[in-house]
Amino acid sequence: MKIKIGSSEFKNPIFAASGTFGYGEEFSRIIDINKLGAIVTKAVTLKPRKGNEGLRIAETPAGMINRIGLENVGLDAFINEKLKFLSSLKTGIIINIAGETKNEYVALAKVLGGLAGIHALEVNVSCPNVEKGGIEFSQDLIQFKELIKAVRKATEMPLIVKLSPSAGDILTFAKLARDEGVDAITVSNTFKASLIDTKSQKIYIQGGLSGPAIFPLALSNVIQVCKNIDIPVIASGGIHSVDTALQFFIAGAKAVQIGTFNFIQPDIALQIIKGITTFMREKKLSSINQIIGSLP
Amino acid sequence: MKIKIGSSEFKNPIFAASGTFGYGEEFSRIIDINKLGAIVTKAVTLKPRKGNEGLRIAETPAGMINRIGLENVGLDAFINEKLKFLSSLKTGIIINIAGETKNEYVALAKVLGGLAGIHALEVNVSCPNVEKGGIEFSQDLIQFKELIKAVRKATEMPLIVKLSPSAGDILTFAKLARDEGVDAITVSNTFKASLIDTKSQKIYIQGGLSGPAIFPLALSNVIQVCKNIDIPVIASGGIHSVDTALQFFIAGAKAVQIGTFNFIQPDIALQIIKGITTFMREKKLSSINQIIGSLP
Amino acid sequence: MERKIFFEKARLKENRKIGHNFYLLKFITSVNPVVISPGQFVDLRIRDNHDPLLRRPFSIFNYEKGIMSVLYKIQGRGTGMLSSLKKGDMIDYIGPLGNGFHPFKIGKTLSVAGGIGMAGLFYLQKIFNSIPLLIGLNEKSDALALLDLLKESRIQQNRVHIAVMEKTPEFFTGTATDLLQTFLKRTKYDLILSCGPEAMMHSVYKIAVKKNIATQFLLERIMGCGMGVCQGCTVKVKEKGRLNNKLVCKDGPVFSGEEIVWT
Amino acid sequence: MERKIFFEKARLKENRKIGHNFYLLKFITSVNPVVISPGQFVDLRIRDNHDPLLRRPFSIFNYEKGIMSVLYKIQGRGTGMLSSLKKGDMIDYIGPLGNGFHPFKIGKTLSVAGGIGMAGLFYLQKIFNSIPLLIGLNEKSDALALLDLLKESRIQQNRVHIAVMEKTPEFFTGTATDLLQTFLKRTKYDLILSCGPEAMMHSVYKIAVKKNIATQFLLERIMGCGMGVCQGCTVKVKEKGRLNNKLVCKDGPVFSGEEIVWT
Ligand SMILES: Cc1cc2nc3c(=O)[nH]c(=O)nc-3n(C[C@H](O)[C@H](O)[C@H](O)COP(=O)(O)OP(=O)(O)OC[C@H]3O[C@@H](n4cnc5c(N)ncnc54)[C@H](O)[C@@H]3O)c2cc1C
Ligand SMILES: Cc1cc2nc3c(=O)[nH]c(=O)nc-3n(C[C@H](O)[C@H](O)[C@H](O)COP(=O)(O)OP(=O)(O)OC[C@H]3O[C@@H](n4cnc5c(N)ncnc54)[C@H](O)[C@@H]3O)c2cc1C
Ligand SMILES: Cc1cc2nc3c(=O)[nH]c(=O)nc-3n(C[C@H](O)[C@H](O)[C@H](O)COP(=O)(O)O)c2cc1C
Ligand SMILES: Cc1cc2nc3c(=O)[nH]c(=O)nc-3n(C[C@H](O)[C@H](O)[C@H](O)COP(=O)(O)O)c2cc1C
Ligand code: FES
Ligand code: FES
Repeated sequence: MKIKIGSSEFKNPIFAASGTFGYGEEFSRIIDINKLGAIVTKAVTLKPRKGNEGLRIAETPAGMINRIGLENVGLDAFINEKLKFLSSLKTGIIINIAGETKNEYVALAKVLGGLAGIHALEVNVSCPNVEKGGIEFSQDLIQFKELIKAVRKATEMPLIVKLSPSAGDILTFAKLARDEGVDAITVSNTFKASLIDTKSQKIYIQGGLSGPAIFPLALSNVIQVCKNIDIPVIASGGIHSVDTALQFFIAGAKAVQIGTFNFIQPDIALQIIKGITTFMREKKLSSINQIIGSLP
Repeated sequence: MKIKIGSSEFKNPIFAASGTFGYGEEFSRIIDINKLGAIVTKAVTLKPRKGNEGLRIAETPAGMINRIGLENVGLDAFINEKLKFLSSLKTGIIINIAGETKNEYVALAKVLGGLAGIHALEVNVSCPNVEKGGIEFSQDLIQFKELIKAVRKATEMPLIVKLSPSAGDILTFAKLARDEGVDAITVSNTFKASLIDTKSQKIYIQGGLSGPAIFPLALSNVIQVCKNIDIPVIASGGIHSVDTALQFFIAGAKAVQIGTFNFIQPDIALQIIKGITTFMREKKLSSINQIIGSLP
Repeated sequence: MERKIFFEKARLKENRKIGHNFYLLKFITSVNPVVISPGQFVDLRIRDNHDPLLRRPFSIFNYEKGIMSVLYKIQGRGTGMLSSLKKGDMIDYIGPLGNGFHPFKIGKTLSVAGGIGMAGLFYLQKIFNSIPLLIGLNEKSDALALLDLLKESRIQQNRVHIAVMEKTPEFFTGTATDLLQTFLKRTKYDLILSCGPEAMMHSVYKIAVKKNIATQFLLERIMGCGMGVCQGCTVKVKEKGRLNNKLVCKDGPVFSGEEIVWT
Repeated sequence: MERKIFFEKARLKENRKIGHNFYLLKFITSVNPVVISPGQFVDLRIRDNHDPLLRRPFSIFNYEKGIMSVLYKIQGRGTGMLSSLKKGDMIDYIGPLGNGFHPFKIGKTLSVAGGIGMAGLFYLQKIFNSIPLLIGLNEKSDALALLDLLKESRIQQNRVHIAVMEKTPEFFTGTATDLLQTFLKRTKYDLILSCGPEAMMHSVYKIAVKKNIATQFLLERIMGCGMGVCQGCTVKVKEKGRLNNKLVCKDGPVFSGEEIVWT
């Protein structure tokens, strides 16, 4: 089930999504995380971040909204405290990076792109650009393009760009990223969502929707992007079973990321790896590539 | 609970959404549909339409996908067979119109806009424009603007434009519609969604996602549009309880449309009317306008 | 005049396994038996949560003294959840829905059911108990369970003929259509009523066409609303030489073999 | 060394109503009692469907001979669904999670629970049964049910003191904090352990601060993962003079009164 993204090889295409697997330590107490193809870390920022105040998660029908606000220990502590455990694993390590300015991303890419034990960087563009009045990098074609160009220049490490599905035509952003020479695209991050507390008549939460509810939306985007783009697409959004992971592969995804459902069923990734092996055996397929993009 | 849209008054702001209530006859056997503020009919097209071949609906986590394909009896039969029953009701009647070309919409607006017993037209722009290679009217700012301008010219009847949430920045489309002088905007139609059948490795269904799953996404759009637009907004998407309807009103919606949940709980609209009355009594409010847009 | 459709929460009287593969659910209903026509169905909301979201349709299997029952098989999550309900739990139903079997003369009529398809023909059998009912089942255990069920439901056993795929001395060995063939050799029939897997119904249709026998089939489709508004449950039919859509929930679920476009 | 976290499907031994407001759920567990520390919790996946989606955390109420139990109150849809599970059904749990109460000397320690908050203090009581446990309840019926529960759970009754809001001759009338005040008048304590509604815990804290008594509180937050990865369950704490976030699930659920930023 090996796959390649840029120059990095992963033993299988079942990844854990950023922000839903920490840095692997917690899950390693419950499942054998070495079986995963890769772990995408919680977003790392240049400086430590405390994240958002107040309520951070809420449940919705078959989904959840989060507004964690990129709480993390920051680059230095990440390297000193977290990377050691990660590099001891027998799984691919992808570092999700986030910043408030283009230069922060570049700095992160320069440092992390030079470290051993890391197999790819995933650029999280769903962050407000403080230099541009707080518009998310993912929302503006020009600042998006500049960001990707700069990060691409900063490192030769395999580079993945994680798109936002709430930014209009996702394909346009995908093509821009491809044109800047990134190695893969993750489709996609969470969907913009809100809840109002009717008691206080105030916002209860505003953040990103994830979980089974969004699967058919994410799949629609993955189908569209895979049909029109020739670089690897990594699918993320609502995976909750072997069948939903398979749908992404058939649509053309070269790898899938499991997010929210890790919380619900911590061994879901292992189940999916097993399930796909069974599927391949039943269909008499020798390579996962015979599934990927098999949609007519 | 009276509200006004353009020159039409509705006795309450709880409407049944297009395509989920037929022309009212079936539901009238189960509930007192005269209690509703309005019924939005299934889309009416100029000619009768047979709709899509093959599977038309599928279930998803807390949602459903449909690709009915605008099956309906067509304008003439609608007027001869359906309108009589509708006009006998003591509820507002809103006709959802759809076409394949701008001229079809204009023709529909001219005829229906001149009939008694109709209180508003709702323009469904989520239809492919056959004159423009099948791009949906909802996907292209220019053809969208032309369409709305032409329909607005064709009738003085209160005009509602129902936006698509899958067309990028919904606010841009909302502003365009407002600038053309429409009386209200419905936010929004279903979200583009797909499922793949992993057995045959083919598309299982591609269509629009509706139901509870999309509520937090629709609410996010309604909040954004209401904050930036001064004409009435009608909310549609995932209502499944008194609380979710209230959230839309607090966000600023002047009316709400209940869609998929009519299938699940046929008296949901009546429950919501009752629930809002109770809410107003408990909060000692005399008018629904004290709730609408109360979000700080 | 249109008949009343009920929409209420009903209390379960019981929900038990019948043999190895079927379940019988009984609930207390306000439905008046006068409004039920055999072949109609009820649309169940299994639980109050939103996943699975849609209601699930089931034929009215029986009605007796204020108790309605449905016979079902576990197919997926909805029926799985249904099987976990217990006596005393509440279930929300809409029905009776659809039109049931079209009017017919009892004289030379025969019913054929495949597996759980028998659920759609039982109530008919109860009312017109002189019609031979042929039922095809997979296992002997199903057949034995069915015999008990007939007794419990007060249905004349001597008109019910069972075919079992599994070889047993007690029952006809083979499919429902095999059994049908033996019946058609012996007697002339004017009409066959049938419910079961689509492939089996198609076979029944082909057999009937050859012998010039009229047919009525109870079709199943995934349903959004169950009452004719969502247009989700279409079946392609031939009408006056043209192809048209009909709704299984509202125009059916029973259709004549000639109008169905078999695929 | 980190202790093992179990993740398994467990069979329900029972799930029954306790008095008018509480439910007791018992399931068969592979958890070895050695790994459970009082104050830890389990995260339950109530059913296999996706609405409600998230797991629900519950304190480990008791452990005896391979049977773990949780005591709960119906708050919303998750706990409502939980109450409909029956003996023999399966439930999927992760646990024990969190750290439980911090090490302390038993000598001059007191526990105070408000309502269902007692669920977080029972197992502690069972192990260290010499600690006085004060429990505030709303109704007399709750108190009577609790007495039965103590017996069943083999907890020394004479160390448990019940305050009931409803006026009754048998029990102290008032809140848990009212009862606490009378205890503090009579005896000097070094440490108070507490679990209950946040407002009640805040009162306990204010009382303790005045008397210079250390405190530990078992906090509740809506949880995404229950094991320290989603960062959804933060509590603001004072640490070395600075404000910081801690995770209720991983760093807690027990925090000292001083570190909590009360709001
Ligand atoms: C008019 C009518 C009467 C019916 N009567 C009975 C009956 O008396 N007893 C009985 O056991 N079943 C009956 N069915 C079928 C029953 O509705 C489905 O088995 C049930 O909805 C499956 O739900 P699920 O969640 O368990 O399956 P899912 O998990 O939704 O799906 C499992 C499989 O069942 C198929 N399926 C799902 N919904 C339907 C449906 N509405 N119709 C047909 N296939 C479906 C799916 O395509 C899939 O292959 C009837 C269906 C109709 C339309
Ligand atoms: C460490 C810990 C231990 C707990 N131990 C117990 C226990 O032993 N017994 C018990 O009855 N309850 C306990 N709880 C609370 C229990 O988790 C919630 O009551 C339950 O999750 C509510 O689920 P629901 O679906 O019924 O409510 P929902 O419908 O989700 O919500 C109903 C109400 O409960 C609140 N709520 C929801 N989830 C939580 C949560 N995780 N924590 C606090 N409030 C919540 C909501 O804000 C809302 O006001 C504990 C919580 C934590 C964090
Ligand atoms: C609690 C939480 C935290 C997340 N944090 C990040 C993050 O730091 N960086 C990022 O790119 N995506 C983040 N995501 C998005 C997920 O990686 C994933 O793309 C998204 O949740 C959709 O997949 P899912 O439906 O499988 O969860 C987060 C998601 C959740 C639920
Ligand atoms: C079966 C079905 C048919 C629909 N047909 C139409 C239609 O003809 N015209 C239209 O504007 N919207 C149509 N819609 C969209 C609904 O009116 C509604 O906007 C959408 O379903 C979101 O609301 P909900 O989540 O409450 O269902 C249809 C929706 C469904 C589920
Ligand atoms: S199920 Fe909706 S029309 Fe038949
Ligand atoms: S619940 Fe996820 S970190 Fe605590």
